[in-house]
Amino acid sequence: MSYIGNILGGIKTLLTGMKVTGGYFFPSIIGRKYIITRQYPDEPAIVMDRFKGEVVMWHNDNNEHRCTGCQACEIACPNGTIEIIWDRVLNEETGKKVKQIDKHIYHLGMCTMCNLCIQACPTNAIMWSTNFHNSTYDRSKLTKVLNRPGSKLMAGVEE
Amino acid sequence: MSTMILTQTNYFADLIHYLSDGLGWGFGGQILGYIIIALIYMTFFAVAGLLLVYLERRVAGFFQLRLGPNRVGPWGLLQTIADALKLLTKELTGTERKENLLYHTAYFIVIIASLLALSAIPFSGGIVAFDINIGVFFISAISSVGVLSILFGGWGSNNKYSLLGGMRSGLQMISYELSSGLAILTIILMAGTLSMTGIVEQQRDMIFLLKGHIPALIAFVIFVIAGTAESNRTPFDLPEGEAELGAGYHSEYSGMGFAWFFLAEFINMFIISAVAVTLFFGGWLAPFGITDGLGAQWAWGLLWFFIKVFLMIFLFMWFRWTFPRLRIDQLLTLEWKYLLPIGLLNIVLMAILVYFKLVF
Amino acid sequence: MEQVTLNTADLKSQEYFLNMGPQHPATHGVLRLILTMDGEVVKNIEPDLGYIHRSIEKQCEYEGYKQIIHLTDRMDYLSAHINNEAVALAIEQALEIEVPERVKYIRTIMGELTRIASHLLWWGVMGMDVGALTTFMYAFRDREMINDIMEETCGARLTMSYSTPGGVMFDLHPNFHKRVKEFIPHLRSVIPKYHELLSGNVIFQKRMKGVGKLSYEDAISHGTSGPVARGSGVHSDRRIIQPYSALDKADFKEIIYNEGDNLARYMVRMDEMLESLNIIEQLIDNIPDDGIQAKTKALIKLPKGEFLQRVETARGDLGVYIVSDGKKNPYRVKFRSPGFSNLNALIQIGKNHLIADVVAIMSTLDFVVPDIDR
Amino acid sequence: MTNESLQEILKSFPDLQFSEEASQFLNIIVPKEQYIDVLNKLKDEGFDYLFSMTGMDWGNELGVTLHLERTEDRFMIVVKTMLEDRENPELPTLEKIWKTAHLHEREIFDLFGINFKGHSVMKRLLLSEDWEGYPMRKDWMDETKMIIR
Repeated sequence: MSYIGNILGGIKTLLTGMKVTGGYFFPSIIGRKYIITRQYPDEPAIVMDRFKGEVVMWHNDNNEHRCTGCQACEIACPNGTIEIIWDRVLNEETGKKVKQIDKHIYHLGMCTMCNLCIQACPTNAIMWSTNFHNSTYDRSKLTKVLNRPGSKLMAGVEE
Repeated sequence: MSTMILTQTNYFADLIHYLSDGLGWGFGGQILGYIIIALIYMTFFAVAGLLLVYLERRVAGFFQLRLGPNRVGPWGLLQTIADALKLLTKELTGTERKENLLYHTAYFIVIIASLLALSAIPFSGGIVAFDINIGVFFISAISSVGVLSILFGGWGSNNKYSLLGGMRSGLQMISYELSSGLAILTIILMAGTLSMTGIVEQQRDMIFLLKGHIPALIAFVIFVIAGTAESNRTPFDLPEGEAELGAGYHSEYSGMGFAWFFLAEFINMFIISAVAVTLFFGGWLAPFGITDGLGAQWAWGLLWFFIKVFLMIFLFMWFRWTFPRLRIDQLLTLEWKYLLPIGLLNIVLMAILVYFKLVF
Repeated sequence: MEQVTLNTADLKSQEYFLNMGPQHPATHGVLRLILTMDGEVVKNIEPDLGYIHRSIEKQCEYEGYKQIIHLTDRMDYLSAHINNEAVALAIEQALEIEVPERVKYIRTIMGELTRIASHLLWWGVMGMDVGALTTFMYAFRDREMINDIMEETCGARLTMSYSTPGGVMFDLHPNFHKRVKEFIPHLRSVIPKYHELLSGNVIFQKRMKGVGKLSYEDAISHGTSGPVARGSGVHSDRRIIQPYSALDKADFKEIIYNEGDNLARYMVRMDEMLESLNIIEQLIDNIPDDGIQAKTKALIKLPKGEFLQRVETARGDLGVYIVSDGKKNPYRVKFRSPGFSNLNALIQIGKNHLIADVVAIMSTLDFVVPDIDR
Repeated sequence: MTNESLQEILKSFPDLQFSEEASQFLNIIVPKEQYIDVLNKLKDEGFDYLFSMTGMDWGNELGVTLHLERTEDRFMIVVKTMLEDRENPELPTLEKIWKTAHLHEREIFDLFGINFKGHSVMKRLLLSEDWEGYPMRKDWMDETKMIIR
């Protein structure tokens, strides 16, 4: 008798399984109830505001940034993603030579989004952007210069 | 059981008759007729194959909370055509030390076997290319030829995964051919004929599934299980066994070589469903005869036939997207310890019922 | 006429090698197994690793202590947060820092969420490995909710780098409580469905029951840990033995099954998900508010000595062993990864099984290949 | 079990050095001649769980650090052994005592070049067969493969 019991029990479990998939299928095909697909280019992607997409440098309307060139981010970075090319420039008002960044180079291709550079930055010059459209056909395009051409240090950041 | 004399028209036969005798083209006309019918079937093969692939992906999508292909064409209908074009233009790669003859004949065999089996299926009253009086027998014989292609492909690829897949397939076919044969025989006992058209005509008052009491029901269950196994679909997709064997017997095929296997797999599923519909659900006949009085009976027949086949196919798809795969020894246990004894018992039961005229 | 008889002794059967991986759907990554096969039966298994070996231990010798953490994300990427936590705890233990209570709660909740996410992914892939393809999407739907929670607070979905020595990177997002409270009842409602779909299925039961037996003694001798060891009846949950972070504030039980087969390991993980929900449920409302960062120096130097921190990741017992010589870089870091020892068990229990069973066993051992290779 | 009771048990091995300095656990430094005997003894004392096996390069010596645990009471000790011979370091295998040593020893052989005598498959595990040198040693240097800032 257990022979027939086995068969019937087995068929019952199979039908239970089919009930679960069917329970998802029919509401999905009729009312699209359980569909979880987001059709990405048509519907916008949901990106959380803290999403670590890439490091950017904040600039104000006068093309000024807050980076003093202290290199804290460069030291904090575990894998050499950030390179800062800097120079000492004579400040005409005070007459002192002041460190000024020439290029803040960011290798996005090497970045692991560990947040250490942003944590290390004393002047909040760099921050995360939620941009995730980063794919390119050429790796060299992933090397970015964060400070805009001709940008200057914002006044009052040094203090 | 009374034997029914088939008086129905056969549109394909009429066509050949018209071309050879009606137009007076003689033998040439006959050949032309054959070519036209062959072209119709090949077009059907391609279209149905592509449509089924689309349907499978779409249904799978909804089972898995996705949408499935919906970008190319309206509702993504042209997706599989785009895929087929891609496969056509793909480079044919394969292993270097393959067994050339076997490797390349494999996919021809699979197409030929499916096309031959397709030819004996009555799509509607009078729409059957090859209406022979041993139709069921012919289909079950031809569809087991298809396994040769899998064996050839598995062996010829010179790949261990392909070989394992091919051998599994051989094992599976040989085993489950028995059960599906027994299930078919059970129905043949009721119908008293091997002709597909004859079997359908027998079900005019009531479909066999309901007519044959419990034995027919059991035969149906056995046939569905064996049919799933024969069309190599989950839970019996061991020859492909994605997680185990990569792609199984068609690992080493690319481009169209792969596409033929892929299409034939879906056509085989169609054939199994069509046979199931013919044997158990009354083929092209309208349920309870609701469209009997209307005109253009052949068109209504086609409609009902395809609706029923679609429902069967949907059942197979439902299986596929629900069940896990069996192991090779469990596959054999299921066949030899469960399906075969039950099938044998069932056929005896049916014979008794038929002998004492207990089926109505 | 000559009588031709077939003597079976003359038929030669030959063992052959089957190269499973590095590119194979069942190895979940780039694990390569060299199988000695007799027909479909696996006679011997020899793992060949290193396809994703990045020498994280060597890299750590050249990194500062804060910088190690982001490397551990990339080991067992499915329990990334727990790995981060392990390193952070090891450093805190060495520096003898007392971290704020809030940090402990956050770490524990995040860790349990990570564990659930990992187990969900495992469940989906488990189904795929035995041929039930739909499980994958169902599991991913639920896992997505956790990923969203992670993204919202940590800024990344998988490689969070959320813990730092002495605290966590960011405070919890205001939506965090809401989302977690939505997630808990959702998962509680779908897990019975999962059991109906897969666990109860007769085919699945037949595939799992009695396959891949790992005895109690072997489980210990092979150094297995986590759900693999608990499936063989070994009490090995570090969360119970040595509660770290806020785990001592929660009341939960260790899931133990004694059968030691595939089904036992499967059930351990399924039950563990519910148990993790229990932990989260107990902690989520009681998160104290006392800051997210203990005071640490910008450049961390560990005192001379050796420090071992063991935590329970989704895969088992992760040991972070730091040898310091007092400089800003560690002298030696060893990650004792659970997957590495669990792989050792596969060599034994996979033998004399069919190839399909080996795939199922690998699935229940739940390998993450970067965790094995490091 | 306590550190003292364990030291009592291991009295029969007079060459062992015990220390609890700068570590959470009792450290036992074993001369390599007694390595296998001491570990056999420890296994008999109930240390059935080989938690981890770490290859070490102490600058002059190579070594192996074992973390052993008793599943019974979760008591953990650290066993260390030093090998002066950097050219041809050899140790007996622990495969027979703890099965988990199988892979751990292969890893150590691969990265530190310590040869475990009697091991069933003493081949490279992670690196390719034709790799030269042992990269986890402190003196291993590769200009092209390592960038040190």
